[in-house]
Amino acid sequence: MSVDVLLPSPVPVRFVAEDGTAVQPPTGYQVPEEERLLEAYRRMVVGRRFDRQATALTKQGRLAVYPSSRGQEACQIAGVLALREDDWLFPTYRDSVALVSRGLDPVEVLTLLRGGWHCGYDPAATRVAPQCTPLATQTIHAVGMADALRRKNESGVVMAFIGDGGTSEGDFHEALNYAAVLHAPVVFFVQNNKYAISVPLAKQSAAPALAYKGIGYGIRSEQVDGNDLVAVLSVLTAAVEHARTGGGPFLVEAHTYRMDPHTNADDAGRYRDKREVEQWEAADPLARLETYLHGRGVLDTAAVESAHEAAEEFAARVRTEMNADPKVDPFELFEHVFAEATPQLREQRALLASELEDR
Amino acid sequence: MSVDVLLPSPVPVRFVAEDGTAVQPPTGYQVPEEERLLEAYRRMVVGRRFDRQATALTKQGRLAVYPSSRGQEACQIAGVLALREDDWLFPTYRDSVALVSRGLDPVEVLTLLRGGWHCGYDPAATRVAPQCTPLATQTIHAVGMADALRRKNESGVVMAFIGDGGTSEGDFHEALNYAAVLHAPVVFFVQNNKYAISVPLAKQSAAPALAYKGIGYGIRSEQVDGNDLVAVLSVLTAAVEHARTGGGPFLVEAHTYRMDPHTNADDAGRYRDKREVEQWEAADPLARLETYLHGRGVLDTAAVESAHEAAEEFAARVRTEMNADPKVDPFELFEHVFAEATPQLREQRALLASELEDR
Amino acid sequence: MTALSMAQALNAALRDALREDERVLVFGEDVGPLGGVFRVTDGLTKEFGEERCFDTPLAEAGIVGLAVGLAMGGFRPVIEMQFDAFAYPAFEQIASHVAKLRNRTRGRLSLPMVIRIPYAGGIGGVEHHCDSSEAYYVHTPGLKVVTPATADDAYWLLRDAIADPDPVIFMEPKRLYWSKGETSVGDRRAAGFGRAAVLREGRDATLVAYGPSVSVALQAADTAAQDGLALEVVDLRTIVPFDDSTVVSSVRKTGRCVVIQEAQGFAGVGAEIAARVQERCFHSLAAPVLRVTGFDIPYPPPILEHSHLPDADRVLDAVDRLQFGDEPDLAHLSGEAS
Amino acid sequence: MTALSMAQALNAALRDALREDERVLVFGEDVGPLGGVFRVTDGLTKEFGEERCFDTPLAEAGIVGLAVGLAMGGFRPVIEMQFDAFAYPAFEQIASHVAKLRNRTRGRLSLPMVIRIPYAGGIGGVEHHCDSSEAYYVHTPGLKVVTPATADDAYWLLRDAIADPDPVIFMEPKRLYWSKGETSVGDRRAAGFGRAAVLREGRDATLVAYGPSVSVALQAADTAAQDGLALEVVDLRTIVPFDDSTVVSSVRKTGRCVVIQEAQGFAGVGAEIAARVQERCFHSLAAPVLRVTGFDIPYPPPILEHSHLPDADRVLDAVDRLQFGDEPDLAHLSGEAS
Ligand SMILES: Cc1ncc(C[n+]2csc(CCOP(=O)(O)OP(=O)(O)O)c2C)c(N)n1
Ligand SMILES: Cc1ncc(C[n+]2csc(CCOP(=O)(O)OP(=O)(O)O)c2C)c(N)n1
Ligand SMILES: [Mg+2]
Ligand SMILES: [Mg+2]
Repeated sequence: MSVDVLLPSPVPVRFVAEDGTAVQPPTGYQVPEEERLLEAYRRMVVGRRFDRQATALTKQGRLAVYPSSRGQEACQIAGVLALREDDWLFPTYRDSVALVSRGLDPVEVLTLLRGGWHCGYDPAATRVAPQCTPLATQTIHAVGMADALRRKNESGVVMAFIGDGGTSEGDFHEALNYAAVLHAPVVFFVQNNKYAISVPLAKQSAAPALAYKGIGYGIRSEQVDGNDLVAVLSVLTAAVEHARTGGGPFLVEAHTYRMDPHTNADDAGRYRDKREVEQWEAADPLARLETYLHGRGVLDTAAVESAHEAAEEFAARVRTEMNADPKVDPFELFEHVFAEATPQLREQRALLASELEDR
Repeated sequence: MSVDVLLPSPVPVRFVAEDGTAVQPPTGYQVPEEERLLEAYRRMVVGRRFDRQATALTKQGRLAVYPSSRGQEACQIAGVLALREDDWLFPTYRDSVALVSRGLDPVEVLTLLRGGWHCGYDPAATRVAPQCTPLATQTIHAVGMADALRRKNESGVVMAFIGDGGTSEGDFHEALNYAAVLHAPVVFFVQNNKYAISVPLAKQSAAPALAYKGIGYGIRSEQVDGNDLVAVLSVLTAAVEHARTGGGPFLVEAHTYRMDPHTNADDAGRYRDKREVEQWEAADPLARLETYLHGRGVLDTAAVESAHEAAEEFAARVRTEMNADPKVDPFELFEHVFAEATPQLREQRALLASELEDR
Repeated sequence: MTALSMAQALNAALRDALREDERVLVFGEDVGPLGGVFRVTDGLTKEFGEERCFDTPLAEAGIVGLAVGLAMGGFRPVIEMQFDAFAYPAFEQIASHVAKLRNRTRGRLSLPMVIRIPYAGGIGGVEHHCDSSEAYYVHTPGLKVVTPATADDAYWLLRDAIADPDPVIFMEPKRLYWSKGETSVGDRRAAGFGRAAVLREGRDATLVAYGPSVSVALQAADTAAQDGLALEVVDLRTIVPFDDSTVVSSVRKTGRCVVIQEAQGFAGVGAEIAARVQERCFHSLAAPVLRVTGFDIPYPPPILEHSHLPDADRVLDAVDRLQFGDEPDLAHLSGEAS
Repeated sequence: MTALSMAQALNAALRDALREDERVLVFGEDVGPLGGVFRVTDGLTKEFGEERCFDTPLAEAGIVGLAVGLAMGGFRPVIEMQFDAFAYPAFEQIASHVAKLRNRTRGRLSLPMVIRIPYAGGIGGVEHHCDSSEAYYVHTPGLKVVTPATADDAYWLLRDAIADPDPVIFMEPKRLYWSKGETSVGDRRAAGFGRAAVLREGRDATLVAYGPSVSVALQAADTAAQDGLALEVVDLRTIVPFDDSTVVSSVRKTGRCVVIQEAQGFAGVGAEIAARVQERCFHSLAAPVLRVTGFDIPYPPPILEHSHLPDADRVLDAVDRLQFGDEPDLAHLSGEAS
């Protein structure tokens, strides 16, 4: 295997500069079709609005906790747009925007963070694994699923999302290696948002870029400007195509930034400078795409407005539906431990029943 | 950090061809001084003899199990010669030859494999960590020790040995990353002997070479012909120097071959071809060094003979000393669990005492 | 009925499962051409090909995580951890995923998978090769935990485990791999999944054991019989689910109970059994439920393992303390710690 | 005496240890400038610099393994696992190295290190943030396992743990982080390491609890007092080593015992306590030792946690079953499983 083909571009792939103007396009990647870019734009607008709504719901006590992806919308949306319906997605807790963009019910997506149940949607029906909290563990599952699809001669591929911090876990290493050895149709998508809670990238890794991890497994790799939707979508589309056509796994690192604190409960002032955040405002992925599409004359004011209307509608629906108190039957505690409750669990269920009767 | 400086040589570094003739020396590395090469030769002869003796002891029931390093002597000896006395070594179960070459008492080294105690030598006094069985776990300890040396302003460095199979474990990944982020004075030395028990390298990794893992952590890396003592010693010496002078960690992969089965209990015929083994006979590190030194006119028959005599003497001593039955007081069971036995352990000790009295 | 060693019985179970259900996959370290370090997977790659039985890279979290993904994708992985202590790197995958996926997804996903773990000592193995790790798994809700003591149970419990809709930790007492026993392949004699077995009846006291300790219990019962004591021996077979009814009816009958477990005692399975038995049989008990276990020490080197392992003598010492006479004998507890 | 929250008391203990012993190092995920997600390490990097208190890359086996190496090298690491379930990736390092290094080397190496683990539930946390994982550690020989229930104990047990020559798993009941209590910093009132504390005296029955369950026990005792029942409450403080003498003398006095544990019950610490108590107090017991525990289920979502967690009512229900009347009441065990 040639070494060069495995190395990422020495600088992140970029199609659009921060000011929304096109740059010299990188070789080997296609600009996505306009219709896809417009669709991405609409989804980014809705996604950002949803994210803001979710953060607001934490203040109203309707969500226990919410990890925002504000600033990472290019990654969230491109990740979803690069996939087909029969592909699988393995997301983390931070990827709720991606999930609603894939069409999952927002209340079902927020069920975990609202405390209603650990996973509110149907992973089998949606082909979206439960949002994963134990960092990097999902990347191995993604390899297993990819191998399952291959075994069943299905043409689906798998995309596993992971953060910069998560790449430090041993499980990520094992996943990359298994993927390479099994030649599994899986794309690892690292959203390098520069922080793992409070820990900045410089304390996380001394690598020239995280994408340079690929070659150590024999995996094709790329790094991309994660706030340039055009670039992320282009590279992820190529990576998915590579995996789908039997090329094996692919590792993509997107350089982006977490604009909000880790979650609503976090106090980012303790570990990062306001100015750093302000600088990243200038790299905002949504504004950038909007200017770019305006500049290419494919986005008009009406389209912008209608996107925002759709977003408001969506947010209103989320607000209303999240306003109802979730209800769960306490006996469900015992129902999903095993396919059939053990005698011990039946006994414990009876104990709870007698407690509930007494009170 | 420049990317190129992190990548290993595209082909393994080599000074001496299989037939013992010198090849065009690679740039950036020095031929070690003749006296060191002669010392290496003598140690390889003794090491190989010790290894053969240990395997023989398994047949006589004097050792429970022995993992031979026959064929890997260039690695075993160069690893030790590259270190100073105040450096630390973190070996695996396969590195007994390295340990006796460092001057550890052979019976103490074999205590683990003879079943006498888990570690027979004094790690603090010898600066050799217990031979490690849980694969790759020792590589993180090595990083911690390297960081400890740095904190104490000691000039020692740490070398961690690991096999090709062990590189697949998550702990290896975490160790490399921690070493790079902490800029720890540690050298990771991968003896790629092509097998992890029965699993060949091709099923272990799809990387162009394991040394390509370094760049993904920002670690300088090199690959070397592991059966060319001159090359291994030269590269390891440079790596150790790099770590000692504040350059941070270094990853070295040596391509070698495990000539014997995994251990005496293994049946290598089940998974590899005799012809493969025979081919590697031609690459024998000891014969190669001998021819090379002969060719350079620095090794004469007397020196060869005296090396073999020393080896025979050493083997005889090992035989004799291993012929005595090891004795361990059963109450030692309770002595090293904690610094001071808990009440529970004292109670259990009393139970054992009464059992031993009764019988 | 054929006389098979436990390793052969397990091999037969894997073979039959692979034959009958194409969703079954076998993988792990060295399970392919080598046939596993204990030869439990001997010949499977040859018969079923690399697609069905294969070697993985050397990473246990990887093996378990891969199995999770494959099971989510409709397969039935039967994976091997090479030795007890080498399953620890997979502990997060087991505790946070294998055990919980059904629960997390309200039953929309399930993980019909088996994790085979050779465990416990008695074979002169060096450190990290002899841990009795069953308590870690039985304490983790969502896992079923099984351990056979006979070749026949090995075959049928493994078939049951593979057919089970939930993840099963299948603990194989490695020192029994080479023990031969009649095996009812094709014509089931073994008890059902979740049932304990009364291997020997007796009226004077009940010995509860599982896995490697069952033969110790039987040996103790043999010896006691010579002294006129009739000990009943219960083999748990499955620890989760636990067969309370078999254990409880035995102890209610005998009024005395000794629990035997090779693992270090503190908070082990034996503690659970003792706690359950006294909860459920208190008024039938003539003496406390006693435990005979390994010591609370790291597994010792081979030269000392016989001092550590519970043997029939240690069991009989406990039986002696079951107050068959008039006076409660608590001498063994009179130390400083009580 | 100052009123400190438990988090503040722990912070003070770390600060004082860092001041007094320069070998002490504090590290883990987010323990630096952020001060830890529970602020237990607040201000330490500022006061002692990055060399003494620092953030590591995100890898728990790495954190523990690094600590092992540093402790071998003469330091005294005090490390934080961010949450209970996020210590599982380090399980191999803990079970195969931390617990065993002294033993493996016949005492030539030792590992004076502390692993702090915020654990258990009751704070409305989402999955993987509320596990009660103490049983995994107490069952692993070579580890001491400690859990405070008061701010004062938090301070002193942590000081003791850091000074201990052996590795200590320091389990912090996260729901108590914000509970204030008098703390005798500088003027020790807390009991010694390895001693349980009788927090409330009573003659009718003994409640044995630890960590997050101690306040549940005290609450139950309060309520029972109104019904004229005097319950004695024992707080274990250290699970390993276990203070048999305090527990045994209490139960020998009261003749009845309920063990309370938040963790899932099966093979938990409560099983060990019940087993020990009946072994040692059999002839003093008027009723079986009963256990009040969480159910054998994965920790539930916040909306259901109150149904899962043992509360004073569940404890009092158990006390009711301690056969203060004449008839043994085994109704709770009459289900199909007994
Ligand atoms: C195994 C494990 N360790 C620790 C945590 C606690 N934790 C949750 S999120 C987080 C930071 C993750 O950072 P990154 O991977 O960069 O993802 P991001 O949150 O930035 O999207 C940590 C430490 C966890 N969830 N899992
Ligand atoms: C964590 C762990 N898993 C499995 C094993 C069992 N095991 C012992 S040696 C070995 C192969 C190791 O191969 P490699 O790292 O290449 O070293 P080599 O034996 O070839 O020197 C295996 C799987 C182990 N010791 N530790
Ligand atoms: Mg991040
Ligand atoms: Mg190898």
